[in-house]
Amino acid sequence: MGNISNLPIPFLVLSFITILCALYVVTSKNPVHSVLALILTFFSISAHYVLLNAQFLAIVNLMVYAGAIMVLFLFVLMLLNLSKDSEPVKSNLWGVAAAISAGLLLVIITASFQKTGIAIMQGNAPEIGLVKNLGRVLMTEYLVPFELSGILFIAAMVGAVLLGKRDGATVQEIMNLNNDTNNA
Amino acid sequence: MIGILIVFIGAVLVLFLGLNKPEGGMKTLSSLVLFLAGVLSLLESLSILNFEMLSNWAPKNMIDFSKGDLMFVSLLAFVTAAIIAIFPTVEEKGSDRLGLMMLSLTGAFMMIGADHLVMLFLGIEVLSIPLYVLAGSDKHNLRSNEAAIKYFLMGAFSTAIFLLGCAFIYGGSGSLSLSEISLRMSIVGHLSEFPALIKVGVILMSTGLLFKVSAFPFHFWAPDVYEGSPNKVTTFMAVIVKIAGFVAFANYLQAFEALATWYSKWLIILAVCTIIFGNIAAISQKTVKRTLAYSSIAHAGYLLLFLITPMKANMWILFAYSVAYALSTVVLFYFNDKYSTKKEYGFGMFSGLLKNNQSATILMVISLFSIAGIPVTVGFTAKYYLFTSAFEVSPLAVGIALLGSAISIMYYFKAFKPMFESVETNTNETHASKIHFVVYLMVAASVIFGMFPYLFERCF
Amino acid sequence: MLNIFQSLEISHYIYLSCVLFCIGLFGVLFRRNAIILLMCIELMLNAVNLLFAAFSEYMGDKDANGQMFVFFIMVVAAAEAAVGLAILVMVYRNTRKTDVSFLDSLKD
Amino acid sequence: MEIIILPLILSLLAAFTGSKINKTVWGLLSFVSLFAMVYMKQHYGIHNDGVWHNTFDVPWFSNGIHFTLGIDGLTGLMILLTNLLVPIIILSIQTDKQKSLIPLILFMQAALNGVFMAKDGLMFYIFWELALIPIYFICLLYSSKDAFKTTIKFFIYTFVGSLAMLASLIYLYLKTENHSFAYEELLSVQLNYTESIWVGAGFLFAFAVKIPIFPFHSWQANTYTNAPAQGSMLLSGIMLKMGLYGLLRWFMPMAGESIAFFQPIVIILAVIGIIYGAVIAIKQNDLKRLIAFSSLSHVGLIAAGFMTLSAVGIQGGVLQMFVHGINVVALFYIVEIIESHAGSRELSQLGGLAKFNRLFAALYLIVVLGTAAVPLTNGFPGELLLLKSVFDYNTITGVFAGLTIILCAVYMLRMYQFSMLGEGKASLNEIGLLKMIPLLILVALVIFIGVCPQVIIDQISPSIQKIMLEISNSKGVLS
Amino acid sequence: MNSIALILGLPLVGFLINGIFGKNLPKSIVGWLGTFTVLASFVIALGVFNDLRHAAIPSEGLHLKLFTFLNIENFNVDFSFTLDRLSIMMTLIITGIGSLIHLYSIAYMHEDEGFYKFFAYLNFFIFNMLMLVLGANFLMLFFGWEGVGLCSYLLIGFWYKNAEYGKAARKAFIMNRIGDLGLLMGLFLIFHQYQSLDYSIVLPKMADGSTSQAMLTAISMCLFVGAMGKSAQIPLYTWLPDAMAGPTPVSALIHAATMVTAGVYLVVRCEALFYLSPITNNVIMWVGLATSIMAALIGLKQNDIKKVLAYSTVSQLGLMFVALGCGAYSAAMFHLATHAFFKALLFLGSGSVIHAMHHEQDIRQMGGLKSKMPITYITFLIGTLAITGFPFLSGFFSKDEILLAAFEHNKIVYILSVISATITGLYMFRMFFVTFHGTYRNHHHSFDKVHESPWQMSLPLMILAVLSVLGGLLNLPSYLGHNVSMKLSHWLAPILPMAESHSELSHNTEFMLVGLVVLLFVLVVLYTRNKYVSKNAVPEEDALTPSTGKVLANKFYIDELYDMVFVKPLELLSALVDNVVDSKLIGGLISGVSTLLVAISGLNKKIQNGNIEYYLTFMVLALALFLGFNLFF
Repeated sequence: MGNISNLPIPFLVLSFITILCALYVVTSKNPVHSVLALILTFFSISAHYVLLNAQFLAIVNLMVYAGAIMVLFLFVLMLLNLSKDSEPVKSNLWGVAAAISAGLLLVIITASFQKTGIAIMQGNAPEIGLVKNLGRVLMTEYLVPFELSGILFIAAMVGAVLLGKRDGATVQEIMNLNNDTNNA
Repeated sequence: MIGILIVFIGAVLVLFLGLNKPEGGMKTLSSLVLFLAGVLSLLESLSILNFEMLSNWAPKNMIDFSKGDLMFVSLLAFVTAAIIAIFPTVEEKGSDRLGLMMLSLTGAFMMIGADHLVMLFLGIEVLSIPLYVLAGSDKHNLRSNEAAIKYFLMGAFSTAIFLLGCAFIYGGSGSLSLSEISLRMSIVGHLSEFPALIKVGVILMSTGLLFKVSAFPFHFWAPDVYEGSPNKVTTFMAVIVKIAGFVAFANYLQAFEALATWYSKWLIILAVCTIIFGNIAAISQKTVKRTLAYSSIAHAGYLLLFLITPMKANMWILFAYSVAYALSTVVLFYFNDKYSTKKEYGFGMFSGLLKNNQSATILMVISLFSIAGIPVTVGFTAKYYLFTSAFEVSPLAVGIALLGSAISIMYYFKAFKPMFESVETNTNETHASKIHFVVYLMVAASVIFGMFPYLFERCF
Repeated sequence: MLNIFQSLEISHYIYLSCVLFCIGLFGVLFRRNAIILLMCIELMLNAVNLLFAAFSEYMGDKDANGQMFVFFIMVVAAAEAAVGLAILVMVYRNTRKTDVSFLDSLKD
Repeated sequence: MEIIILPLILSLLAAFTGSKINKTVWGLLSFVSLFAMVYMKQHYGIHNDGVWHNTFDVPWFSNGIHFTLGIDGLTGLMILLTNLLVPIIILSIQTDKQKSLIPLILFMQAALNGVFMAKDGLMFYIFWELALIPIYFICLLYSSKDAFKTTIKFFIYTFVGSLAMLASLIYLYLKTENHSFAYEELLSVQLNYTESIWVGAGFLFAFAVKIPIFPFHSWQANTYTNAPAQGSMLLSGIMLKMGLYGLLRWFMPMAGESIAFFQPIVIILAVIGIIYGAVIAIKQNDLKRLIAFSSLSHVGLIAAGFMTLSAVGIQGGVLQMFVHGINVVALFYIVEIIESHAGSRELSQLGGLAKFNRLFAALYLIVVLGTAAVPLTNGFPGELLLLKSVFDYNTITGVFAGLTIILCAVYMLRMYQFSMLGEGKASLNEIGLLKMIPLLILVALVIFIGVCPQVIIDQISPSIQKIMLEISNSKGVLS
Repeated sequence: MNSIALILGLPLVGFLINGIFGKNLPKSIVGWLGTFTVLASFVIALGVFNDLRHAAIPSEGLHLKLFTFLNIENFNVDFSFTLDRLSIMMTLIITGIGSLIHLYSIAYMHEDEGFYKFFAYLNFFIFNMLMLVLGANFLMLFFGWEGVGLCSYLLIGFWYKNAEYGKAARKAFIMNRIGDLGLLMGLFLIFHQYQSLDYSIVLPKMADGSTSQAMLTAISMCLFVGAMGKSAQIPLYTWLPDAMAGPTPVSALIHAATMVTAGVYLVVRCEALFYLSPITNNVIMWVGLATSIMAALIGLKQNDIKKVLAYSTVSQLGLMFVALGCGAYSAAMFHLATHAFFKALLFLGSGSVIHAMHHEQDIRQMGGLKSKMPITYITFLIGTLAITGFPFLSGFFSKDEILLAAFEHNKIVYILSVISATITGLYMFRMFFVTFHGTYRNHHHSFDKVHESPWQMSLPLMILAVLSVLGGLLNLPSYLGHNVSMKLSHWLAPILPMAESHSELSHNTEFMLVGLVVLLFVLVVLYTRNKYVSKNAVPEEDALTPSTGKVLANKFYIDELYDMVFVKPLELLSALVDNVVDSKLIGGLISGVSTLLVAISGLNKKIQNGNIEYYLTFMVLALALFLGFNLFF
């Protein structure tokens, strides 16, 4: 591991913000706060992308994640009226267990790289992350996945429709319907 | 490629044509489309037909179906056709379920043909996302809902882990193409020289795949999701996901052949654990579906043994095992679906079957023999090939696998008790009903493949 | 663009991503609200995305593969989120709950 | 091949038309395979040279795995036993209700013929398993209440055994030069001591369960008791012989050096089994259970005789295999008649049956005497040879094994007395002469073999010598 | 036709015809067929006897090889027979007495429903007995040995409806089998040592002194165990008294005249072997002596007419074994022959009584029968006198010879033997007087109904009486003159090369000893006559017997002892092994595995609890473990 003090300030600041926001996402009691924190996280990650010469990704990240997906989340939260602290707090034991599990994994993964030599990032050509270049790659080398991701969207769409379709059954009816199977 | 194309077009057709019709109306069309896809892939794999245009259009670096892969494609197409054909449809309008199943199948094809991590990832997702939906497609059944959300959350979680693995591999090898990786790895040569990134990546990616094939200790979703999902979906999941997962797993591990001695070490341990766990856990299950779920976990264990053998030359063994597993599992799930009622979904559902329906009894007996690996069914043949090839690598693991298949008798044969019981009641209407002819064909196939096993070797 | 890479090692990004990933993972384990779980998974995916972008930079030499992969991950994440939320809404409609710890009727 | 195909065809025919045709017809039809066997013997010209002649050979699984059938004196005797007993077993079916056993029995016949004729390791295993399937269903179909538990125990137990054998076979297979399961190829494998112990243990376990050798017998008694009589006959009359045959044909030549390691173990266990079975049999009330334990005792002696590795022991053992098949089938046949005509097979419910049918009583007595190895009945020569071999191997084991002649007399005579003699509570319905014919055939064999055992010895002795040569080649232990 | 084949074959033919078709044949044909086949054998045997007398080499006999029984490597046994001086003697006794008893049975068994069966069994017995004595190797001997045991079993249990008889039959068979096991082990040892079982090969090798003493002792002990079983010696004698359950002719033929003497035959046949093993000889002598005295003592208090005779048989057999132990083989054979005569006579006589008394066997229920049954009375008297050693009757000479041999060998043995012989007189006369003298005591059947037996029964009695009187001529003691004496000894001498020609005693000593015996005899007669005729004493009811007598009456409680020491523990063991070891231990182990598996399987419930959080945590932990394991180890 390199010396932290040698690190460029922007990286450190961005990383700090990212991690802080991420932690808030995880720990916030209010789901809406979590969403907002997550959006902030995405912003900071986008900033990382810019640092990493991935300008297109930075934009897409903002649009797709922070824009579309997070709005979807917010929308659902509002729709289901979950904006308040409805979630019962888990016992500390769970928190400890989860922290241990995650921490263990983190430690092990990072420890695995102890042997990896210190490699200075080579730096990419700045233009690689521009939409022009990426588009070319996407339409040549990555044509097949690009086309096939269409299938994914059709599937996701049909699926969402299938599940979202209303068919007039009330909660009570569903409860009744399920009672006999549950008891059996 | 032709398989993906036809199935996709078929799915779109089915979705649009069946928009306002009951699902049953599209049943024949979809199974015919799948059958066609299967036949064409088979012909292509046997070099009788050639779809050069298609393969020229798609850059080879992404997706590349070898002859063997095409066999798997046709197998999965046939099996899905059979599943759609023999299982009853829901009464609702719209053929979304059929369409989703077919779309999911294209994902399986992508996984099989994937030669690039992006493709592999995309395949897994195309396979999984419709399945998340399908698992919950019995919308008013809370169990189905629960299955969907469990499957989705755990699936997404495992995808994240899989992706982390991809990233590490990319970082370690500098490439995303499997053949490229394989090439670079073979140049580096010595095991210790590989960056730790690759090993971690391989493990993390394997975790994602092990999750898909429900190997111990990443199997937790399987029993619950299998139980909660509608029977048809469960069958599809148990067969297609597992086979596609293993083919993808095998293809992907082949790229890391240079690490073979390393990864076979832990694969053996995993395989043994999975076999022991799957078989033992299945013993105490009360419902047929859960028993079959654990049985499919156990089968994942046997198949993991395949991964420690020299895979490239042995893909036909995987194929043989897939055929055996698919044939018997589909038939058994079919009977479970046919005879289970709201009140009785344990083994008691077969009670008095012999008296009411002899042919069903015989079909079930043969399928159970096949899945338990008793000669002369294809189940035995496949197990024999698999164990023999794995024996050279690890006799001990094979020994445990053999013991595992002995334990498996304990739960497979549970069905015989009610079946052969003499019951006082008169004819059971459900039992007496006719059995779909495809089931006969499948059982016949499992006997024929069992008697003439060299067909497998010849086809590859 | 910047010369900051003179002193930046790839390992820093690896650590950063791993930390982010594990934070997400911790969230998945710790939280019970299905929506938050989903968000945590998105966080994990973003960690991976960041790692890919970093590797892409690290590889240098006009290698866009990493960035392409990020692109596809985003595509998939969007689809996944759509389906996931649909499932969630369906479950909520049936049970009025999004708390996963109550969904335990399927068990041995 | 003929005698595998023929019963299979008959089995299918019986499965489809069974309900329309009288069981006796099937019984008579199944004699066809006996004729086929005789024909085959003529056709392939068995010259008593001890060579295991190929009669059929096509590639099967792959080039190394052939579908090879062969016949020599030993195999000949075993398939003679099979094809002789199966018709009798079919004829022993008492009621039309049990007719659906016929296809299963015929299927079993095919599988058993296959086991005895298989010259390819994998084929042997496959037929071995195939023989297990019909008997499993026979036991399940018409049996008493807790049949499922006992049959599944039986099935799993023997299945585990056969899997052990499969492991050994695969090990040998992988060691052959060009990956082949052919008998000769497997024989030619050279193993080191540790390997040979493992391989031998795999084989031995399979056979020990099937035979069964003490303490692997715990499936036996309950299975016999629960199974319908036909099942018990098949199990004890022929299936046990599979284990013994395997011991002789597969285990002993293939075990290589380790045979010296296994020899005392098996002999001691077998001798314990002899006394153990006999002691338990003394107080049994259920006729079938009694026969089961007596069977344990008798086959233990055969196993011990085999493992002495002496010509006398092995030939006596093979003779006794044949003889035991006849005797035990006759005994079960008698039990079946008693059960169906007197209404019980509990000794406490029986007695005094002799006065109802003198002929039956006489035949029963002869069979009892045959089992108790009275001279001039078939039990004697084999037992004499076996005891001699065990005695020569070690005096103490010999004496203990010899106790069988006392104990066997104790329980067999007790069985006869309590069922047939005395004043008795039970009565015996009229037994048709037709039902006596199979018993008459068996009794004729009991006496014939008792007087002229050499006829059979002459048949088997060249092949036994060959096998002994193979055993000694494989390890050079044989004196 | 070879005469051996005829001798053997005729009874077999009789057995087969009677056994298979007997049911449908009239009784007369069945009976006469059975009788004539044996009689014909006897006549042929006489012819062979004549030939043998003039044979050039006295030790040689006729041979017959039918076929190879077994031939494996060096284990080669033929189905072959030999007829030499020893076996012809046995053959004559068997067929001669056998035919008389067949004749007797025609009348005795006339009323029985199993008439044909009886004759079939008898013929079969004769066949087996002949096989025993004619066999040319030990295995043939063993065949006959087991065969006669089987016939004995069948005939004891002849009245199969009586469960007690069945039990007695089984007891006989199993006791015999115990002996047979010894014999079989002896056979194995013989084969092990000599690589053959043929007499012609084995016996000379035994005699040539090349065998180690230990081996000889082992073999001879094994063979003696066989002889103990068959000839009812301690400890295997208890079956013989029980064997009286069979019809009386059977007792006469099998359990007095022929089968039980097989043990004697065996020892004589292997004379070389036994002669060279002094340890065994001693054992034989003492066992025989003990048996003789013990049986005689028990006989004193028996009230069943046949039981008395049975114990007397055991006692006499004991005496024969004393002779064998002393090396006086020809004396034993001599006593065997005379015993066959008078014991058959006695049994048949008792049968006649029983027949007359409507199957009443208790002597306390008899008395005063002499007037009603004169022939029976006289012949029975002759028999009694013969067995008790009335001077110049057969028993006198044969017993005397044994006593002389014992005297020569060991004085204590001699004294004990004399005591045994004296007790014989006591119980025989007791029985005789109680049965035939005094007053009739039966209340169930009137005295008038008692009648003399038909001629088929009395003729054999008379013939046997004559034989009992003249039997002594076979082997008169040497002091009666060289020309007439020791015929049997000379006859057997070529067969018995090792046995010494005795008579080193001076004639004076012999006279003195004979005199002693005669004196004792007279005393016995006087005592019993006084007690049972003059005082008209009747043996007490069982309950009133004084304690010492009770021990005797209850046969020293040996049966109970055996029951307690062998039968009960065996049954207990059987139950224990069945219920505990087999079902709990071994069966439990196997089912324990499955129970264990199910239990382990149930543990999965804890993990697979339906809660996704647990699943995820487990997965992450597993992954961590997995990674850690791979990277650090």
